[in-house]
Amino acid sequence: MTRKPTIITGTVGMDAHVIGTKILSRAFRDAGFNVVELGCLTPTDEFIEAAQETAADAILMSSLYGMAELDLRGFKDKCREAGLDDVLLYIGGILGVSRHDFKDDEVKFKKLGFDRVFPPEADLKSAIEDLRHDLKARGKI
Amino acid sequence: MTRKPTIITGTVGMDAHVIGTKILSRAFRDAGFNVVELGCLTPTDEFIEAAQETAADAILMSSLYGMAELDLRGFKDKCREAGLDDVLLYIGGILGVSRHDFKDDEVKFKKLGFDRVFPPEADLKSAIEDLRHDLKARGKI
Amino acid sequence: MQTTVRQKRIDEDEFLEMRKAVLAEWPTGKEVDLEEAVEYQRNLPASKNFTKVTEKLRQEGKTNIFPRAGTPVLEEEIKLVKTLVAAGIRHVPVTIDAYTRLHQFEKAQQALEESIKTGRPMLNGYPIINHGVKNTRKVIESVEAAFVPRGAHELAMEIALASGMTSAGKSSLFEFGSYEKKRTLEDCFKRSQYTDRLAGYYTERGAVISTDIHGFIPSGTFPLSVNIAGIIIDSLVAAEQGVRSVIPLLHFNGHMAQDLAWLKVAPRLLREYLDRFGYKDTIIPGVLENQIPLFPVPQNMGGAFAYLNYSAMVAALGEAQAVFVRTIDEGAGVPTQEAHALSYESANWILNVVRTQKIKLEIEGMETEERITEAEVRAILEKVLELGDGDMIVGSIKAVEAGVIDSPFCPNIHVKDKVLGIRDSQGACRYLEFGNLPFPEDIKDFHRQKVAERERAEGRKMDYQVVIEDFWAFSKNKIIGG
Amino acid sequence: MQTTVRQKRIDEDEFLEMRKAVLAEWPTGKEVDLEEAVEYQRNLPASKNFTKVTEKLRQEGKTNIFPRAGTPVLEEEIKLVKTLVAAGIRHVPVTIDAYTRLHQFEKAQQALEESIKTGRPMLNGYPIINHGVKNTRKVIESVEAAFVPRGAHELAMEIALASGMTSAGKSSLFEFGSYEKKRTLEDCFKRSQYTDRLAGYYTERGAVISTDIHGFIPSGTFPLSVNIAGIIIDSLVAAEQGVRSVIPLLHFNGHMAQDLAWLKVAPRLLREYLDRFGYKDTIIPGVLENQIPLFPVPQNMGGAFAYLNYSAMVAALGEAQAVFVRTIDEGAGVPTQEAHALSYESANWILNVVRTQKIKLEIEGMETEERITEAEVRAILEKVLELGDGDMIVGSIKAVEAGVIDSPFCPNIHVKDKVLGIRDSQGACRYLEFGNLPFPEDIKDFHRQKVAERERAEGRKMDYQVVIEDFWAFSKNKIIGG
Ligand code: B12
Ligand code: B12
Repeated sequence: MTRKPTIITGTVGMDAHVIGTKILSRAFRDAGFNVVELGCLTPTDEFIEAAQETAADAILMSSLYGMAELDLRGFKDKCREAGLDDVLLYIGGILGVSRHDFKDDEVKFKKLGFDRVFPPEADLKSAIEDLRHDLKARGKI
Repeated sequence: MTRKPTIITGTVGMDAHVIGTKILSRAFRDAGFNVVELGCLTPTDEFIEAAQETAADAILMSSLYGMAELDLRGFKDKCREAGLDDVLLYIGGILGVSRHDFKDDEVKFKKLGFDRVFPPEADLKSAIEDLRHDLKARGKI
Repeated sequence: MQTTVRQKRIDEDEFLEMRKAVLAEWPTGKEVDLEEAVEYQRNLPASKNFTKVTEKLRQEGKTNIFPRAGTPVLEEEIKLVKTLVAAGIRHVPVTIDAYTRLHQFEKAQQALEESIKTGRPMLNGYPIINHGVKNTRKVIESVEAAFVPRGAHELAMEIALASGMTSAGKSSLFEFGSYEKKRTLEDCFKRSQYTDRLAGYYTERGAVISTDIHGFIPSGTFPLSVNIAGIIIDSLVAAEQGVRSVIPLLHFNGHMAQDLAWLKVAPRLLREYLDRFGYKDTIIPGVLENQIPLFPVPQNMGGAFAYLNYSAMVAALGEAQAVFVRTIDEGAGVPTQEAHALSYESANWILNVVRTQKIKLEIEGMETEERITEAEVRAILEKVLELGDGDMIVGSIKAVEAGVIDSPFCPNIHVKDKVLGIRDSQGACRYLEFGNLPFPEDIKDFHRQKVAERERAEGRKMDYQVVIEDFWAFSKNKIIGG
Repeated sequence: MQTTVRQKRIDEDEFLEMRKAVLAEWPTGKEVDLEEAVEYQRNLPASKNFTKVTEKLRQEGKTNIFPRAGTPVLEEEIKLVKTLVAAGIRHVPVTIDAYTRLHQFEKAQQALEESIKTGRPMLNGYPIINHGVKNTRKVIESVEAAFVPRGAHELAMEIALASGMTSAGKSSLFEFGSYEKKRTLEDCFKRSQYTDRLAGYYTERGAVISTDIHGFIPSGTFPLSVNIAGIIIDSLVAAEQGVRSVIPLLHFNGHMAQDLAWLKVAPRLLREYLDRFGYKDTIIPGVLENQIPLFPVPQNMGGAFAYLNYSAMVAALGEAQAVFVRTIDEGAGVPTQEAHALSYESANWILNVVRTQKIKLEIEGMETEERITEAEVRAILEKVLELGDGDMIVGSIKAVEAGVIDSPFCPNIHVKDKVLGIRDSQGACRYLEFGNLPFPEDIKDFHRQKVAERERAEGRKMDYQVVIEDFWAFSKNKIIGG
């Protein structure tokens, strides 16, 4: 990569599950990204502030406790208002409540403004490739 | 019971499963029935002969290997031809091939002429009650 | 940092003063009449007392299932506990919703009302504070079983115990190390001292309230010594406040010799430390076990059954009194009723079939695991005492600051997170990075040797990447990653 | 009754004469060119040899799954074995359809043609005789695994071995005691001598063909001593005909100490008897295990998973080389592809996780079970030898007549059926009725005591009714009925 892109990571809302976002953060750091790690129990506003402050290229959000949909209503609008139109939004974890088809999550969270949605068994290596690909497409790297 | 009714038991066709019919035979014998036990691997004709020879009140047939339907096509007609119109026909075991709804078996085997059809978890005590009930209804005991 | 909290019983007058403020937090606080509640508790049958139910299971040589469940609407909660008890369950946990845990009683009230109106549960647990004593007694009176709240802080515990729950399940290190991001350990100890003191108050008056204690739970592959040390610390804290029945809640990590060794070591050392600090009359009526849920991915149903059955098997062989097995939906989301039923039916098969056999077994290497774990737990506890000048609470707070108590992948920013665990080539959990864990050199060498053995066997370096691979092994029908 | 069959190797010329008649039974018999087939076998890689695959699993400390499968249409059979091998299976059994087993090749041909036409399998197995050598080689050449036919008599075995199957799975006592109603044991021995002699013929020419041996399988709760004695008898019969690799196929009954004891006793005694009769060069490359399928009713899915996981667990702890676990559909009917996949996925989780740990364990009471079983097996075998004047075959035939070899709930009218087994209060299998089993009094007393213990514990007489209750226990999440 010619330039070191910056990403924001964290688990959103009142969700204390932290293991996934910790692993993810390290994987992206090891792959050459500049990672701002917010940890768990992170309100949406904190994601936005961090992205503004660091001129981030992407937000990689996690949610496991099943309430992501509620937590993220209106999030994309807030991003736009904050001038983060151009920041890529990715989300992963366990996004629905009971056993369900991941396809439903994908549709739902894309509607909420996310560019990519990942299932629990997501492979981080290919997620890194995805991000590189998307950043290239946008001329960011 | 005023009179000791006679029943024929056995596993029909090329089916070697014998445990169920052995247990069943003993249970009915202990309950006061006269049991003619044919064992496994018993052709339909043998059931008919035995019923004729002993003036049986009922045939309690077993089948486990999943081919009962094939084995029993035309059996009711043969019974009629042999003058066994009045003999009660019961069947039990594992009557279908793959995992399926027992209700399907019931419909199928009633169509084939059986008076009662029993699932694998059939309770023998209540089967004995059923037979007594049916024999009473027909004025046999 | 200067800490104000000490390992010392809260003075009764002071406690009664504290209670006033707690009970004033929400209108249902008024429903708590402590003397009436003590009387109510004393009249409960043995079948509703957590300590006695646990003791009975031990005497009968049975292992039961200890599920997790809680739903907002009262009638639904009653239906739920009836279903559980009909399935043979005798320890019934009432999981409290996340809003209540986070002190957002107003929000919980709204969501409860909405749940009633819509007929859909809008909370992920039972909002015990909003329901209050009268309603909660209806739940407890609907079945013959012993209740424990999960996730209850001060007011929630007041209502739980006044309603007839008989275990004050609460653990400072668990809360601190697994649920909180910024809260300090000091603060967590303060909250537990209150609930422990409350349990002690009942106990002194003839109503034995136990407390079941998680300790610092291992995240991922991590030897259990930090966890067991934490269980002992939390138990001593509880005993000082007058708790007379403590129940360790251990965690399996999947290696039989280790899991069985841990099941033996934990109550033995706990007994020793309780005695040493003069809590001779605090009993350990039994041991509960938890299946480590890390981390079957949802798609693999055969593996999910195998994992829970294996956990049930080890709990039965270890003669635990109850085991929390995860349902087959664990990796998929909140389990459906059907998933609960199927999973417990499966585990119960194993528990019944194995316990009836009264198996006594020895596994080669189990003694070594016991010896190693014992040395590690002692090393941590003695260092804690040293740091605290004999005060377990002060020592623990300093120990966490110093990384003497540490755990990987922790949500709390106050935890060092300098340690890592990894599997050895037979699947046992070993330390890969010790951080500041105060272990003797020979113990560290033991771990290093085991790790080196796996390095040789696999011809690669054991590092963070392998740690992550190990994480997912159970999802891939294996105990070792790679 | 005068028996003509003897424990004596069939003379080679006589054998070659017999073969002509066998090969003439169906046109595909012509495809068997014995010398070419021996050459073909000798060129097979180790991964296709049943003996070598078993030995390798033992060296690697692995337990594999040994499924049951066979479908009529060639292309489907190839698909099936590919699926099995992709799932990690290395021992592939080809179940032969019932018509072929019963010598109704014409009917099998019709059903095969109909299956091809309709696309629906009209046979419950692979009609090996109709397919012949050329087609069957296609199956075997499609994967890297060792094959064994199930239910092959003379011509079927000729085709199986000429096609490259490397185990002549066949057991006189199994056939006689489980599948046949009127056929005599003498007749069953004759058939096995042929197939064993055929396996011996290949072996002598450098292509080792093993035989895996079931013995008289226990129906319901029944101690394994009759079964083990039968395995030894059948093995000696095979060895006399030149078989140099015998693989016991044992049965679990669900009591861990017993099951593990049996797994140790069987190969030990088998080795001893092989040596005693001079078959020192006949090896035992490993042991296979069978989950006793009695009798989860179809409705109970959780129990079905638990049962198969438990069986996998015991097989893994007993270090068997492979285990036949029943699928979750066992009580419901022929398993679907999905049921196969899910069940083996589940069992594999257990097998992998447990074997990686290299567990060596001792269960209290296991030694007693070994001692008792050993005494019983010896008592049966010595009596058989006495009855046969040193001839195992003659002795066995007389032993069955005399009830010295006996089994309950048997289909065959020539079996006495005067014996019964029952569980003791810890779930171990005991003899309730000894019939004419030739056990020493102290052994009988041991069983009587155990039965009396359960009578006291349950305050009721142990009789036929309880035997039937025990039958169904596993379907009710228990090991003991009632
Ligand atoms: C460990 C755990 C806990 C621990 C958490 C410790 C901690 N602080 O982290 C404890 C015990 C504290 C806990 C508590 C609770 N938990 Co919890 N927990 C789990 C568990 C077992 C594992 C989660 C985990 O760590 N997985 C491993 C990590 C590495 O995977 P991951 O987070 O999915 O992340 C990976 C991928 O998803 C992906 N990924 C994740 N995010 C992103 C983002 C992007 C952009 C990308 C590309 C990829 C990606 O990459 C990661 C690495 O590979 C799951 C069940 C399970 N088996 O999955 C339940 C589970 C998540 N918990 C659950 C619940 C309900 C709770 C509680 C609310 C109640 C309770 N039962 O106690 C509380 C929540 C408290 C709170 N305020 O949040 C439910 C959630 C239900 C739902 N979604 O419908 C689950 C599914 C269990 C269940 N079946 O009921 N839990
Ligand atoms: C033991 C067994 C065998 C033994 C049989 C020993 C013997 N000779 O009896 C052996 C190993 C030889 C065997 C062979 C085969 N088996 Co088998 N076997 C079983 C097994 C495990 C148990 C059957 C049993 O004994 N149950 C216990 C008895 C007590 O129950 P029961 O017979 O159902 O009877 C009770 C009730 O049903 C009821 N009942 C029965 N009949 C009647 C009648 C009346 C009137 C009433 C009121 C009640 C009643 O009362 C009885 C007592 O409570 C079942 C699977 C299972 N778990 O059920 C497979 C099973 C029956 N076998 C099966 C098959 C396919 C075979 C084989 C064809 C191939 C093979 N796999 O080897 C061969 C058949 C050979 C042949 N020619 O028949 C399939 C049948 C599939 C289907 N129906 O679709 C099953 C279901 C296994 C499976 N899932 O694939 N088998």
